Amino acid sequence: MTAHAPLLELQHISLSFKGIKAITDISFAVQQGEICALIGPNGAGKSSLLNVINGVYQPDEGVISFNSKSYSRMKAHQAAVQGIARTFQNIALFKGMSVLDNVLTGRNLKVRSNWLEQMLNSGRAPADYVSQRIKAEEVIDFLRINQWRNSIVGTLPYGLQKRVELARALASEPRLLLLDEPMAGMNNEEKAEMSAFILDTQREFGTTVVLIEHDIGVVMNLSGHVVVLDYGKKVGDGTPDEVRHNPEVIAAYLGTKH
Amino acid sequence: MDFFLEVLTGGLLAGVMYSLVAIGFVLIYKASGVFNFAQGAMVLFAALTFVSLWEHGIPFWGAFVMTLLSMLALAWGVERVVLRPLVNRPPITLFMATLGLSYVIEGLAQLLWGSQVHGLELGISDEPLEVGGMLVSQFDLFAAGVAGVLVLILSLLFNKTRIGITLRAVADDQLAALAVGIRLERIWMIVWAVAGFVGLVAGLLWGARLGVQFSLSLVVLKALPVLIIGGFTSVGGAIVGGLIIGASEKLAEIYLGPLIGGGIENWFPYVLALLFLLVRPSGIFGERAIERV
Amino acid sequence: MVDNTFPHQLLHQAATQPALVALRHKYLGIWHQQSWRELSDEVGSLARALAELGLGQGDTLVLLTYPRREALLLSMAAQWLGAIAAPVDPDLDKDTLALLLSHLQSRFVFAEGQDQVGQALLHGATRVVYAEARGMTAYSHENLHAYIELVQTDTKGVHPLMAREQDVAFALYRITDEQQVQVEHFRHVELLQEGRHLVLTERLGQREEAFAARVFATSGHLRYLLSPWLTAGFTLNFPENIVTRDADRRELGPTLVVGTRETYQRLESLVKARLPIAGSYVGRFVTYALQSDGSRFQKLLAYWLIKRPLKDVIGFSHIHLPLLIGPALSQESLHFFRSLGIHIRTWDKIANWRTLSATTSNKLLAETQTDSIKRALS
Amino acid sequence: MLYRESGQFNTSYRADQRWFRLWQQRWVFATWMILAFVVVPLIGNDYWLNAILIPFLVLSLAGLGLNLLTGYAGQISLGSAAFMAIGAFATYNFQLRIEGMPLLISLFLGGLTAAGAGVVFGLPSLRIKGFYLLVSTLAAQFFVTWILTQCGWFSNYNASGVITAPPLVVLGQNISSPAGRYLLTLSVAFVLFWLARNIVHGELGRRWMAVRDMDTAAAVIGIPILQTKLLAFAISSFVLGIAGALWAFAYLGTVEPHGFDLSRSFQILFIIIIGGMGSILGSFLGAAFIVLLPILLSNLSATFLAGWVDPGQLENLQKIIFGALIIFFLIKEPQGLARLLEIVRQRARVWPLRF
Repeated sequence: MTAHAPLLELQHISLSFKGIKAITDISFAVQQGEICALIGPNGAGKSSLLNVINGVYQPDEGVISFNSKSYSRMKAHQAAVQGIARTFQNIALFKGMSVLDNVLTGRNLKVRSNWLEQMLNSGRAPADYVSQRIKAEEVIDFLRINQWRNSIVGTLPYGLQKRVELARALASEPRLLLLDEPMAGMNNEEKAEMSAFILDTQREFGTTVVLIEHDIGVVMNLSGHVVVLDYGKKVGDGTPDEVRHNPEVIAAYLGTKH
Repeated sequence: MDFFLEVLTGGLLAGVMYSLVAIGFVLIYKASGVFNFAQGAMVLFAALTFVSLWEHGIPFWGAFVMTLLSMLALAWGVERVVLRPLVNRPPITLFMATLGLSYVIEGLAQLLWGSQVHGLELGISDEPLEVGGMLVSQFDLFAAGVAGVLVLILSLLFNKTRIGITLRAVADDQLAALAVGIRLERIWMIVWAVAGFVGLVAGLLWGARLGVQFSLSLVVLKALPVLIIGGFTSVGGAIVGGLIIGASEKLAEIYLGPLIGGGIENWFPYVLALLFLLVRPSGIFGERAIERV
Repeated sequence: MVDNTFPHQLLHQAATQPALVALRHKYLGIWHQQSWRELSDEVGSLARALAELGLGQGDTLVLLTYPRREALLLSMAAQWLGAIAAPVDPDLDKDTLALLLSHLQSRFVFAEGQDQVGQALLHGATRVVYAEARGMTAYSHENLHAYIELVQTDTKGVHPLMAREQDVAFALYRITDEQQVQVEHFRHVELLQEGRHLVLTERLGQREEAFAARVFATSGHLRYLLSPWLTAGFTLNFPENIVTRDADRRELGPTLVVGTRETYQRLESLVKARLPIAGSYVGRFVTYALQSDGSRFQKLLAYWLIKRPLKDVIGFSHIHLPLLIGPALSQESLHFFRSLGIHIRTWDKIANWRTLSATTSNKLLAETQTDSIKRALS
Repeated sequence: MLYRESGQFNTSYRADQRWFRLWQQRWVFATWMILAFVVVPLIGNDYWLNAILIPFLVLSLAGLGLNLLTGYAGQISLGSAAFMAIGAFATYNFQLRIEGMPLLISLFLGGLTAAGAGVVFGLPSLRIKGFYLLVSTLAAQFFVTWILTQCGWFSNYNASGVITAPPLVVLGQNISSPAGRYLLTLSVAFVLFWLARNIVHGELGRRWMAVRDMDTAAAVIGIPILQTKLLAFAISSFVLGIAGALWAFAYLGTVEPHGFDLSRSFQILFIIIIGGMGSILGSFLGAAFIVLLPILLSNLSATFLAGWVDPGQLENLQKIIFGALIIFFLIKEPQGLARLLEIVRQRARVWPLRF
């Protein structure tokens, strides 16, 4: 085990909607540079947990530590500034914008020029645009979406949109990447491609990844750490092998058919 | 103090009139998610049609039924020409379509019946009546009574009839309603027709109050803050909202008006609604949706 | 007098027209240009770096890559040292590739990315240069060298130019149906002669814009694209990648396209699939306009409304020489392109130009070059 | 393509960011500019300048203002006319109350005043969304017209709240002639369109569209929502304010608060629906449509319906036609004339192929 402090640590997180508990007292830690998978049946609270991590929802109880700083309430904007990026289960791209523009928005926190400079196209704006553009283009190249650079995102097929969304998240050069079902609705070939992209991201940039995925095969191949949720509670936490042999997990998840 | 109560009562009763317009609006929003800006134009259309028919010597109930039929035709037309082609479009698009629709209906009403002001005498005296030591307008009482009856009819319609139940199903979950074989187009048409009926009633009362003229279509602007306070989806909310707006508007006019100058009833309800919104972003009775991402 | 090798030609161009654009490639959304001077400097430092890695006379540098400028530059750097460049198509199936690589037994491989590096290491390569850094952190191999590193090693002196005109410049390998490896060798002098002949016959100057989606695909590309490029000194353009080639060709508007039968067939079917539906008004108009035996008016109409715009859409607006190499196109396809005003020229190794002596062609070349320089200046 | 774009490629990101990528486009644009700046003032008669071109330019400017807010940043507004009114009255007062104030500076300050009001009425937009936001803009609409009428100071105590434009002087030149007012409007419009174009193609424009398309996702990637929305309100109101001032000064000459009532707000909304939401060019197309259609209709009816329809009815007919057109556009082409033009351009790019 590593001696470093974990990059992300959840301590006793609970969340409820209108009195219905979505997450109950969940704690786990994600080490720097690992790929951690959240698995569990539908409604187990996986997405809600991601939403808590990056500040879309505020937990009722519990503390989130990220990068050695503790937060009891994280705001979405604050999470982004801290270097947490994510993709969504139902693609949340900016549908009316081009692929390039979507990826460029991912870099909005890196922009140094202000709107007056942009408006007059002077001062820091031109050089700033070029440097953001290069970074965005590098991500586009990395995810091999060059040929759709100027296409409007809403017109692209589903699998590609998933990739564009990953590109937008990567453009922010995140420390922690949260992926909510990045391979949902994909065929095996697309899944393999997406897995490769995720692995490459982790290797190339040292990005820590937390992902939700239903395809157990993919999860076992991709991640070094698996956390299993069921009815908002944690029922398993460990390496894929440990989790595979955990009787509670087998009962809660692997044993049931979907 | 008595004066205050009198103003308050007058305001509350006037508020019922606002509610009348707002109810038609809520019906449509509930069943089809359309923010119907044309509700005011429908009020105008109904009132103008009725009054013109009546002036042409057709008896009251005859004119009433004929107007009702024309509202039905209007609902049918709206469903065919506007709603059906725009199905599954974003709500904002539908809203703007109703803006266009309000232009068409207003233009049509005046093209058919002319744009002069018609008086409308329903035979209810506007003499004040003394109730418990306060002077209350007889007409306002009548209007409140009509509104009460209307709400009663509507709630019976919604809760007891088959149509009402399917309607509620549609309001709850359009997809599920489709899945069990409910024909949305028909529901929409019915809702628009009912809203037309409510518009007719509102048109008669407002017309009797203000005279039947173009400015009737502007009552929609009065209804908007009512909706904001009451919530878009609640008939009860529309009533309560109307009462709140009516009362506070009158009180503000009397007590605030002299301080800052008259004519504040145009914007005061909006500022009030805005304050409400800042506290409760979905109105008093509106359902607050949990954002799912 | 220029020595008859690729690297010599390169140096010659760098000396005579240092600032003209030699290479242009699309990368990260824009076109990057490299002048002859910059190009020869880069090849020079690559040669020195390769020499330090141990590449020498008679060795083979395997290029396991899709066509890209790094591969082209490395092949010239290898030739600089008297070594042979051997392009291998990475799309070959696993077994064929394994057979080929184990037959080659080369220590030196340029591998495009992670996949190719893996294959190269598997088959005994000990000096691997790669272009794409993605996934390379997975290998902590001391035999791996990033292309960027090779270029960046500061140039202290140039490695002597070892290339001789009788050296083999390129070796193309293929596997027969009987699983036999066949090799074809191409010497500098031979390639350059053929290229030079094309330059003279087709009067290619240094203002040509050549577009190459697949530079190493066939021997024809070596003869009629790379060799003319170095002799005439025009610009060679690479698309962003193979899937964007049509859009990139359109942006660029090349004057010289070197394609195989497949290239043109692909283009033809692409156009045909997108032409207006035959029965529609526009469709009928197109058919009417393209009838070759039309009246003058019809021809005028056809030119301005159909042919000229259509040529622009497929990026053939400025085309001066659409060249077909290798197997011939069907009459039908040739006719189709002709009806658009694109007259495809076929070149293959069968012409009787061998009677021309190398010296005369050199002299002629010098003349055309001065011609084109004059034209460029005026 | 009927014009040839092959061979025009970019070797730098600066070049890729240009207004017009092709020399043909640049050439067409230059021709238009020469026409607008040189030819029209020379040959345009007073009717054309006064009744068509000046209102067209002012309305396209107003359309632009609303388009920035609604089309780009996705915040629907029915209060555009209020901000125009603020711009007009503020400019008037800057001219009136500060001795020797140059007209252009007053215009700018008038725009800034409108921008300030825009921020105030935009503040609720953080908490309330969609239709509910309409209330805020309607509150602005009614409140502003009320206070301008109520408070005599704004109109220098004119009995009916009417303000009258002072003689228009720019750089010592009296430009009160139709051609002068036209050139003033055109120049201001040119500058504002240029700035707006830079904004929407820059980082701020991307943020606006991100907030418009999916505000939760925008917040998650770190876009400061409130700041982005408020900038949209401010910049939009700035443009609207200047449009209002030009409406009062360069077009009408005198104006009262009710000249900026709710129906003006609707008119501007219609401009962007018809012209195209989220399109700079759309603001022009929509304004041209809105200015020309009534003229066309009255000319048509004068020729064909003379004696059949009385002039009073013509207004109603116009209303019906406008309303029907709005519905038609929303059904057939929700992105308006600009989108139609874009489709034509896309088709032309691949002509004679289909795609």
